[in-house]
Amino acid sequence: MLQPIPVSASDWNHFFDLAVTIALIALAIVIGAMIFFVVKYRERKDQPKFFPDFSPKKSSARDSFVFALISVIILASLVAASYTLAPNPRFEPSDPKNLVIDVTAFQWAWRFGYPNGVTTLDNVTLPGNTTIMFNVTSADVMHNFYIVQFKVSTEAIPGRYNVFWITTPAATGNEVYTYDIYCKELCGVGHAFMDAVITVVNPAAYEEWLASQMPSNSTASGG
Amino acid sequence: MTEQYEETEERKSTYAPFIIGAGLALLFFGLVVFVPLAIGGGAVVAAGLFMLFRDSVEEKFADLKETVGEKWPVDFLSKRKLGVWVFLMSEILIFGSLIVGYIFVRFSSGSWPVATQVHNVTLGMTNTIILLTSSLAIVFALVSIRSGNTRGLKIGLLGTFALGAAFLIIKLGFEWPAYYRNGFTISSGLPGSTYFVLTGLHAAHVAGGLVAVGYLIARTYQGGFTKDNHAAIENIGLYWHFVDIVWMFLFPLFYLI
Amino acid sequence: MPTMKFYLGIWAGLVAATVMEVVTRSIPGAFAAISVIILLISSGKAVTIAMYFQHLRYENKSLALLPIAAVIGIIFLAIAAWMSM
Amino acid sequence: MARQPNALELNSVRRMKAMVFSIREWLTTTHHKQIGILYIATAIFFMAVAGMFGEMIRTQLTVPMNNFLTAFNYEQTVTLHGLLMILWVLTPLGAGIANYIVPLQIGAKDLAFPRMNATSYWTYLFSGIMMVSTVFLPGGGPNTGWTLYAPLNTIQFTSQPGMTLAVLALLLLSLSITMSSINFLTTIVKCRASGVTWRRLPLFTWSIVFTMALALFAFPPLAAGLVLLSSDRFLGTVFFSSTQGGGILWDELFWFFGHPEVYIVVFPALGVIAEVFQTFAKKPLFARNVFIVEFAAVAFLSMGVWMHHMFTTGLNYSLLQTFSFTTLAISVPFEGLVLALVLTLYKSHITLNTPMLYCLAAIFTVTLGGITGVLQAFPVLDYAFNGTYWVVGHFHYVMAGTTLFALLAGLYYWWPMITKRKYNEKFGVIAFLVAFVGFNVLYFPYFFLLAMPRRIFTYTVASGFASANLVATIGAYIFGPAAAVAVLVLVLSLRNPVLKQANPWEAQELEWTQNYRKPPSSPTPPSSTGVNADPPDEKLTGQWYWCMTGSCKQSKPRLNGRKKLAFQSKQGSISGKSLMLEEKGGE
Repeated sequence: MLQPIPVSASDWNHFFDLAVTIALIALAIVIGAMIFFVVKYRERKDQPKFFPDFSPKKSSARDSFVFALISVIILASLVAASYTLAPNPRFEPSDPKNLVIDVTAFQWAWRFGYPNGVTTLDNVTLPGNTTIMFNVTSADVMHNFYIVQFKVSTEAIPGRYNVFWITTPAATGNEVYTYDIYCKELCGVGHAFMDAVITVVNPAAYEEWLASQMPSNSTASGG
Repeated sequence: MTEQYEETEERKSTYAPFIIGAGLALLFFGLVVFVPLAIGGGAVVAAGLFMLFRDSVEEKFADLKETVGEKWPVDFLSKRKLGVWVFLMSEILIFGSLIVGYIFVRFSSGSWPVATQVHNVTLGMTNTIILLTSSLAIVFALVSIRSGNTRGLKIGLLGTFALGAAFLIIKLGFEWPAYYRNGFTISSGLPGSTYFVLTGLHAAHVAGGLVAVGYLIARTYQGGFTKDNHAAIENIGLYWHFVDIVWMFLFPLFYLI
Repeated sequence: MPTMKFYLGIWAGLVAATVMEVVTRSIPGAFAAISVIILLISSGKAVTIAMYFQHLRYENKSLALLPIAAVIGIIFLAIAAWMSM
Repeated sequence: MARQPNALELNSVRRMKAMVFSIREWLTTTHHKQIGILYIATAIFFMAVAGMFGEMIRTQLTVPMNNFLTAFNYEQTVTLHGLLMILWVLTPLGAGIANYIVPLQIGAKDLAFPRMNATSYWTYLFSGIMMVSTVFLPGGGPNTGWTLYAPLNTIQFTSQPGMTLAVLALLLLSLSITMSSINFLTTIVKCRASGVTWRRLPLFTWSIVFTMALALFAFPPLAAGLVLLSSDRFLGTVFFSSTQGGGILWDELFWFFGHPEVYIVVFPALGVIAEVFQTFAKKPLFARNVFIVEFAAVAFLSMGVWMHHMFTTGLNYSLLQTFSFTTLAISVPFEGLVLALVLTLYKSHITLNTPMLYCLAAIFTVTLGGITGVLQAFPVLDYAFNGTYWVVGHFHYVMAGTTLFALLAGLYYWWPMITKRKYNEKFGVIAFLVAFVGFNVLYFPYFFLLAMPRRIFTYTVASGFASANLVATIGAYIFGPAAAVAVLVLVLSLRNPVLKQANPWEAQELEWTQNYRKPPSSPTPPSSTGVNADPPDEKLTGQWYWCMTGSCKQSKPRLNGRKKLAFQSKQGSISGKSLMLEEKGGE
């Protein structure tokens, strides 16, 4: 099933494409020039032996100054342009109406706490078309909470709460979207399989799901 | 031609670096695996250091004769003194990082005990003054030997040693046991951890300085220093003053603030 | 090199500064402000020791760049640590 | 016509043979050349060990759900591969070459503190042995990744003694490298021969100046962190197990070391490339002064970028922006360095032999690795890259590619000086080509593994990581043996006959020509500033001239003003020029 690309990921993709294009052009220029020079100026067998001339040349000082100036101007303007173009990494919404999910990482699973006290393990169900705030911390060692398809991540650090926002894609009908969560920070032997799943459903289905979780989990509280 | 360059040059060899390296490895290995091994390692390191000291007393490794070369921008500095300063730079970075770490954890912590209630300010101030005086003593030693006064040199160095030892005795013998009796220990939380690790590392530097001053005293009694040949006193003095400077920051950070 | 008398004066000043620090502590007032004053006195003591006991003042000026560079590095670290709190 | 070796040289060869087989000689030496050789040999030994760990990692990741290694053993392998390669292979390999070459390039008899140099070496060797031996301790070695993040590094989570030993080994290594940096800086400042002014300082020595200055700044904070960590593990302090800033404290101290460390590894490589390009393109480096200034700029800026490793730790936004900016800013002078190197080839006469090929490959890898690194400077992109195989690909291009290739180039380039023997050019080129192809097959697929987290010991079929990993493993099986062959080509050359020329490359640099101005036999009294500056001999070739090109004009001697041709050639020595003339005459 084709899933919609989340807002954060589409921002990310656009900027990534732009940056990679610039990078590839720069790479092509530098490496192309190098290969051209090597091919053109390589010493051939039939040539007479070359004796290098290391004596000072008048033009050299001017050359290096011009080189420094031009390279700095070009590179610095590239850098400045891309710096201003880069989107805000937090994706912090102007709309304060958030669903806040507490995420607690521990060796080697994720616990998700909903505002009403429901907790789930390695599986988080979210309503569509909503801005979600993740409040990430860890109960033991450092982990890294990475939502693969959203291209956002944050470290889960004991004693520290890191937040970020995502906006779930619109889900109005019966469609169900799933996204992967990986741990990106080595956290012990279970690191490789410390993953979780985000399920996005339509808001009504979400409420229904949340209600179904209530009775059985009423004693558990979010970490 | 490079061969020939070697031919003309006297080769100097010593086992001391190998022994020190092996001893340190043995010491660390022993600390982790089997503690008696660490004691043996410490002994090996001490033997290596002793070899170094003996070589120095015999001036076996006196500087290669320096040819006239380019030395800008530090034309008038001997290379040993420059080396000491570069070493002190790395020491500033170690203690600086630790102090930054201390300030960081202190601000990150919700609560921190009031310094004057935990620490003994009187002993701290006494120790500060003792260290300042020991700095003065080693300066006195240097001033004396510059005018060829060997007696002043001996008094200065012995005074430095005595004051440094007094600092350690007050700290390790009186201050720390009192803290432990009050329940303020190295593992009692971040206030204790930072205090004991930082001042402990500083005390280790003082102890290292005492070893170095002991070497100076030994060499003095062998008549190793003269009016024109006393660079070692100045260089070790630089280190001693540095240890003093570190305490100038540790004292207020722990005892007063 | 200055005389012993001069060094004695420096030493007396340093001891006086130490006593002053301890006295400053007992002044009632804002904790932060007093802490800053105490640290400034300490920095002054450290600079004095470096200048006179380590006779940086009488050395090649370039030599002072070494400790200054190290202190700048530490200030970098301190600022960044402060901001990442 | 080639010159016959004279009796003195033959004698010294014999002496060298006797020396090579004397264990006592090697254990007690304080001579910079022997210590340099020891460093190089030891670094290559650790490279073999860490390379084997690397091959094990790739073998484990070949197919999904492989069980060649257990999760714990895999993590241990990853950690030791990283720590050994960065700290016990690449850093000391640069330092080893520097040990041999720098005193020759500045005309010093030895390093400033020969015994300290020997102590640096022995502590390095023993710390490496300690690090490798952690594997054999009960409970295994460190399994935290080379970054040793807190609080995984505390005794609560890694209780094995091997982890503690690894921390102490790192502490010993920081001691060793700090001693080296003190030694090299003092040597280069104080022990230059007459005439080797800062402006004429050879480029490799310049690179070592910046390397060692950075090491001096970088290793003490690491040592401070390690002191805290070992007191946590031994004495029960709570620095890193505390939830009050423990993890961030380690991050700060580690990356304050960790980022400059990257440049500590890369700078000697750039210095080698500059030297090799000058010799085999037969042209002075383009914009030499600008090159050095850019070097200094990179060194300075590299102290202020470390937090880009911490973009995902929840820093506040202004800090993210600041460090994003400094990281982008450092790419400007760094690309300037690469451009200057490339432009050196313009209108040159390039001899394409093994060292030159390695250097060209290193330029390629540093450009690709650098550019992929620049992308990570943007926090928004880094949120996805951080901790994935994209990052792994990036830093292997910089570390494994650039540094390893360039330092191998350095070994090939200076091999005839160190051993008096020429390696087999054909095998050298073949090994290079295979290694270069294998390298790219190994690391280029990593850029397609954008979603694969680092340091996972295996992955599922569903993840879609399988094909790229398979290709990478094939590359690893090509690259590893090829790199081993590249070293073997050098080692086997020891059986070749002794070279008759002292300067087979006709290089112009001081370590080959040894054209230092020797002090006059009756030294002229030093003038008021204490500098005895004789002007360079006009008749000399090489370094003496072209160093002064660029923005600085032929410098007037600072003192006497009037030129005095006081050069005294050493008996039996051959300058690069006289060698060239001899050969010219022979044609």
